[in-house]
Amino acid sequence: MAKQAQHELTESPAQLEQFYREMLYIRRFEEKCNVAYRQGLVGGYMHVYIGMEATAVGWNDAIKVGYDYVITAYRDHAQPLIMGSDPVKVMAEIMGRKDGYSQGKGGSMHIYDVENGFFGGWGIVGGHTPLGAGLAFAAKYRKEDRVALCFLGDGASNAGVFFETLNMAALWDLPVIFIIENNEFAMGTRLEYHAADTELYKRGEPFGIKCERVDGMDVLQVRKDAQRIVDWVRENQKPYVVEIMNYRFAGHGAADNDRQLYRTKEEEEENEKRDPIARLEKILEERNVMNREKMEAIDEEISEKVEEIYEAAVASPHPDPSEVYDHVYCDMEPEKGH
Amino acid sequence: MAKQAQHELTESPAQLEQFYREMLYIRRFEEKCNVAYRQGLVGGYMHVYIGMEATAVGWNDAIKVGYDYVITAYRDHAQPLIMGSDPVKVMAEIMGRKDGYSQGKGGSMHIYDVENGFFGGWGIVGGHTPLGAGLAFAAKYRKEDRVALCFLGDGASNAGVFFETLNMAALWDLPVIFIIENNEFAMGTRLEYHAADTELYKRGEPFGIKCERVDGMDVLQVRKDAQRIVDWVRENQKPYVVEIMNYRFAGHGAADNDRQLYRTKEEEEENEKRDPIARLEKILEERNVMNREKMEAIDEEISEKVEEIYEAAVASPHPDPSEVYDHVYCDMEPEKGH
Amino acid sequence: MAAVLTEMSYRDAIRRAIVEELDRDKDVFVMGEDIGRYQGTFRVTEGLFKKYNEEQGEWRIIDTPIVEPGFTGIAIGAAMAGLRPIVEMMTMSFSILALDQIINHAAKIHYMTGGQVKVPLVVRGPGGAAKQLSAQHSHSMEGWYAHCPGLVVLAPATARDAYGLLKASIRNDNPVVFTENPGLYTTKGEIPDDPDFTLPFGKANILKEGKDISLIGYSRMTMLNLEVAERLAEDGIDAEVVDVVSLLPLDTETIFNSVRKTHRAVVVYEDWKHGGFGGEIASRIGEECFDDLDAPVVRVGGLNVPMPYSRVLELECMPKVDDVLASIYKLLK
Amino acid sequence: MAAVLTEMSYRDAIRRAIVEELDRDKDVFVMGEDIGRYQGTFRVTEGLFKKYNEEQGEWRIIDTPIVEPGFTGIAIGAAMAGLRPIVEMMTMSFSILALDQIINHAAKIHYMTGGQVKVPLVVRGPGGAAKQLSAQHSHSMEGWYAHCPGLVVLAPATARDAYGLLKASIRNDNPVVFTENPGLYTTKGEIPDDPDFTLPFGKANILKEGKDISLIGYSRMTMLNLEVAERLAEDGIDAEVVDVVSLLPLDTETIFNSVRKTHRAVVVYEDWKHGGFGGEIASRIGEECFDDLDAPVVRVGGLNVPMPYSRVLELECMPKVDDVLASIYKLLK
Ligand SMILES: Cc1ncc(C[n+]2csc(CCOP(=O)(O)OP(=O)(O)O)c2C)c(N)n1
Ligand SMILES: Cc1ncc(C[n+]2csc(CCOP(=O)(O)OP(=O)(O)O)c2C)c(N)n1
Ligand SMILES: [Mg+2]
Ligand SMILES: [Mg+2]
Repeated sequence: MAKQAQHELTESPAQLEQFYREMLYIRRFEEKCNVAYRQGLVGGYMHVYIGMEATAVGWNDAIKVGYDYVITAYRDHAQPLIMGSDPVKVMAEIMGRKDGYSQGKGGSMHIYDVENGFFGGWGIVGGHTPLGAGLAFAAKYRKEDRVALCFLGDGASNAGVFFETLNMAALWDLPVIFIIENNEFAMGTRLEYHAADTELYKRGEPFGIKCERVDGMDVLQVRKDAQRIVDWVRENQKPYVVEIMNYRFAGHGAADNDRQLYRTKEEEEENEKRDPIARLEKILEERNVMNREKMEAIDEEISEKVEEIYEAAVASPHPDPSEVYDHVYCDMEPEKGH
Repeated sequence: MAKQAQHELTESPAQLEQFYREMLYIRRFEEKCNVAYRQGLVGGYMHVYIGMEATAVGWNDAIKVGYDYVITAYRDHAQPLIMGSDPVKVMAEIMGRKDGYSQGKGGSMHIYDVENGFFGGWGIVGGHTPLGAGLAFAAKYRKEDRVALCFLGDGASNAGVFFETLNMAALWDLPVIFIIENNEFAMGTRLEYHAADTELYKRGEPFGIKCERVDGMDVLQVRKDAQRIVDWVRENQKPYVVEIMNYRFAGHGAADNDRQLYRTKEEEEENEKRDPIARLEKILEERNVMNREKMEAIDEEISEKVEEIYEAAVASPHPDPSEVYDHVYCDMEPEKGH
Repeated sequence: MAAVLTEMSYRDAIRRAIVEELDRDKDVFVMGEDIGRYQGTFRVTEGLFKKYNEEQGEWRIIDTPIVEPGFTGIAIGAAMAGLRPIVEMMTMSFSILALDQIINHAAKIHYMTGGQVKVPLVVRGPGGAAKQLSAQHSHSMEGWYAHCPGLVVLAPATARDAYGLLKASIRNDNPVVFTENPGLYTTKGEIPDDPDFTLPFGKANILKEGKDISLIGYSRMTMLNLEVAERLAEDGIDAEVVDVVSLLPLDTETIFNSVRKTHRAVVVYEDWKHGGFGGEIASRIGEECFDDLDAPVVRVGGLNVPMPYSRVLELECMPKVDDVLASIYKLLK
Repeated sequence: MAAVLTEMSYRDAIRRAIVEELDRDKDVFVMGEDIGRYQGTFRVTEGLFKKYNEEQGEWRIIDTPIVEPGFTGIAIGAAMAGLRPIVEMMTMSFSILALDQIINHAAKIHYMTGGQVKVPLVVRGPGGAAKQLSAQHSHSMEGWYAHCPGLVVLAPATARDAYGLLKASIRNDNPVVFTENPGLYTTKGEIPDDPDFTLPFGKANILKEGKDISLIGYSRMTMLNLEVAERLAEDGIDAEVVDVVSLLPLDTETIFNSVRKTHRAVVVYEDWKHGGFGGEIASRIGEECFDDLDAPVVRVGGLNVPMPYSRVLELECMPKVDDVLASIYKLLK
């Protein structure tokens, strides 16, 4: 099982506050996305990160944002928010608006902010894992010391292309970290029904890749593991496999209203006790970093900010139908018409 | 490394002679195929099994031929020969003749003798591994105690679909044995250039599959390992991964005339000392099973038989052009014409 | 002896076909992602896991990991040994991962083995765009499949056809690719109350007779064509609606006979226009009905762009009634 | 200033293009199975590993494991970060394993990112049947690729086109699928001695002018059409040979102009006839040149069967000069 967290008092109060703000920001943003979905402002498939916030926050703090590469699957709202992307452009993209990062062409599953090193945002389960290795390949090819973080789900960790990628990442010493977010479910299928051995970190072993399982619900521990691993990979120029144990509190996607088909209410309640935000709140209090009042104030501040983001996104126009032909090619026009 | 063989005197003289005959039969048959290829009687890609004979012979002796399932890649002449298939139909297929197992439609890479449980004969590297698991799936579904042997190459063991298959084979407890024939090369690419960790048996580990590396050049040891593993799988109804260390003496395919691009002459000579046939010959002498004279007589007998097979295959007519439409569908005609 | 008819949705018709065949033949089983305990993303397999696995204690409804190449391959192997797998693709878009298994293996096995091995496999699932699923989830794959000998490729538009053809597919010894459409699942039709009702492959349907122009399409576009025909009727144009149903084998006779009667044809398909299956149909008509045509055969297809997320842009991509009407009026001018 | 010309084979022209671009731009690299130390199965990359990796100590020529999905994906990721990979498929048949990466990823990335990311990737290799490689190794994939917006799809027939277009492809920021043909590697052509010689996409060539009939094809079939034209000339029929070269974008103007002149067209393609790319070309001509046509547009394609091993049967499958002639004489009757 995941190693137990031992909280050494190394984080500064400012840092702790930052983690708190980031996690809360993701939480409130995602809740707002759920509202937008119910209002019909968002269509298609939308997957929120509620419950998993500590993972993105801890790892993001360990990399050089804007220099290192980050790539994930379709559950992709959290990363850009804390990497310094324009949140209105994120929300607008989720709503398919002109001001979105992809001008409404990508939607919730396909968010990219390449200037900040965020490479999306991919819909084919497992399909982005070689892309992550490819980003690391480019860094190595150019003799830069960038590191690539490639997030994937427990379900995705069964995909053949992921294993092919692990082999090449090890064969060519690519500086890529595969972070398997084991949230215990692949859509409606429990871990034990899709993985023959549920210790997913082991998948690095046959390729001689360093690998381990870590906790993903305590942001301080996540941050420490992340820093240790990122530094090691940058230093040693080799891949790494991390299995991070978290849990999604929400359904698989916004359209998943049948959570009871694959898990019980009791199980959900039990897991809510692991809530990374509540956990950090306890620490903040214990360490006298802030009191409940301050937390509520921060929450209010963030909620207002999210409200503003939402309003700005809603105010963004829909793309003009003529834009449908933009960006099919670089410097070339596609053939038009039905 | 592979476990050292300890020859306990358990095999009967008749059994030893049988192994000798089978290996020699494969060797002479394959040599004749090479002749046929040079004569222009065989086209396309043809891959012979020279040097690897002990593997097929040892494993074949451990299964219930005609009941258990056997499947392999394109290097597929050996199995049917010793499973009791009609050798003329094998050779005729290699030559693309009407009397071939597929009436000339398959060729060297696609030999099948389904009555004997031999399911081919596949050209896409790694692509047949889920089929092998599927055969085992059928056995389990029907509650039969058949076992499926699925042979694959070291190169094929990198294929994503193989890992996907391993996971499901373990998840569903399928009675399939994956026999990775590590002959040290994937076409012109050495093992260490294609596999990050060259101990390929480890690929079963992340799925909790029992796995081991064994020797593939000593037919007696192969036979023992095979029997132990086949019995275990039949008994326990679970998959198994075996990495068997052998070596191909020939080029990758009949068209590969550039072996020196990927291995030295010295290396080849060194490996020829591992010749499974020469090794068994030594044992036959040591154990007084037969002398050199007897061996030569057997060789002559087999060579004559192979000559007859060859003649019969050459005498087989080419398919009639009209047959091109046969077997596109069962019980349905395809649309005809250019 | 007229069969009793029951009205049901396209989705329920498919489920009924599966259940009846599961009951009829123990060799039939269902495999796919989230099809068992989770009841299927589009709920086609609702209730099956409970009935077969839980209540009857059988191993018939099999939830798989998300590995299209691997589980499709296992299904093919099982089919080679005589079982009759029904593989659900959560969406047909994902079957692109399994093409090597479906095309290089399933479709060619009977041929490569010289008839020794049969592959009684059905690969089914919703194809084409749904609503804002974006570029990677909105593929129409049927045109690619229809290109591959050894396969049977069906794209029924009505509940009745879906029912009769799926049952025929499950009983058939050839690999069948069976494309449904998210937009059709709730449409209703009448299904004969006859567990042995099946329909033959390679049979197009005339859903509405007409004499002025043939509107040719399949799957959801057939429903669009029915709407187009209604609009044309308002203008006094009597359109014939040809539902192709079976892309491989293709019922050219029904298509040609329609065109020989109407002398005009429009081929409508949702897929990307360039290189799509509409080209096959149109060029066949052009070749075989040359002297019968009073106007060029026109194709109306999806825009040649990856499917965008925005609903505004997505609607722009798919052929709409007005797009078809515009082509027709251009033609009639 | 007329360029100096050097005669060389199609294979050497491709290799020269690769070497020149590797020398010109450090971001260009080559990746594939057995392409380095083993020099490539079809020897296209001969000498490259020695020159770049061994002599120059660079990491430019990269031997991969046999994992088409994985290494293609890595190349795409590298391209997203600005490198310019040339991926060799040992044969295009194997690219079927990488379709998810090529279609669902490479082709759509520029669009899905709203123009943020470019994918300057070239996927190249021999397509179509060689000689007795059987069903799993003889695919023509170009028709499928040409169906996918976001890709450029080329199938040059001559050494000069291969040279100029491959250089253009490597320099271009879009993903390009570049289909060669085993039967063309030893054919010769004249190549301009100009390291900056490139050719534009979307340009068909008239390889022989004529007034009686247009013979339209690409890749090896263009060479077949030149033979057909010679045979027709013996009968006093003056055929025009249109080499399509670029399937996406498609140069319809050159094709239409030819047909408007000759009033007759035959489209020849090696791929399975049903659902193949010839349908796209033929239906376009049918739609746009309706009033110019004196006869139906005829297609001649590969037989609709998996490719058999036997040479007798294999030859039966591929369009031959006599097959094209037979269609033409039927047409002219
Ligand atoms: C190849 C493919 N098959 C199926 C799907 C449908 N699908 C989308 S997400 C998902 C579950 C993935 O689970 P996991 O990898 O654990 O990620 P999580 O959603 O838990 O973050 C499935 C089956 C898909 N997108 N791609
Ligand atoms: C998917 C795919 N890619 C490439 C090839 C070409 N190819 C045929 S055999 C081979 C080497 C396979 O090596 P290995 O698996 O070790 O088997 P061996 O030939 O040594 O028996 C390659 C690259 C192929 N047949 N299929
Ligand atoms: Mg998960
Ligand atoms: Mg090998």
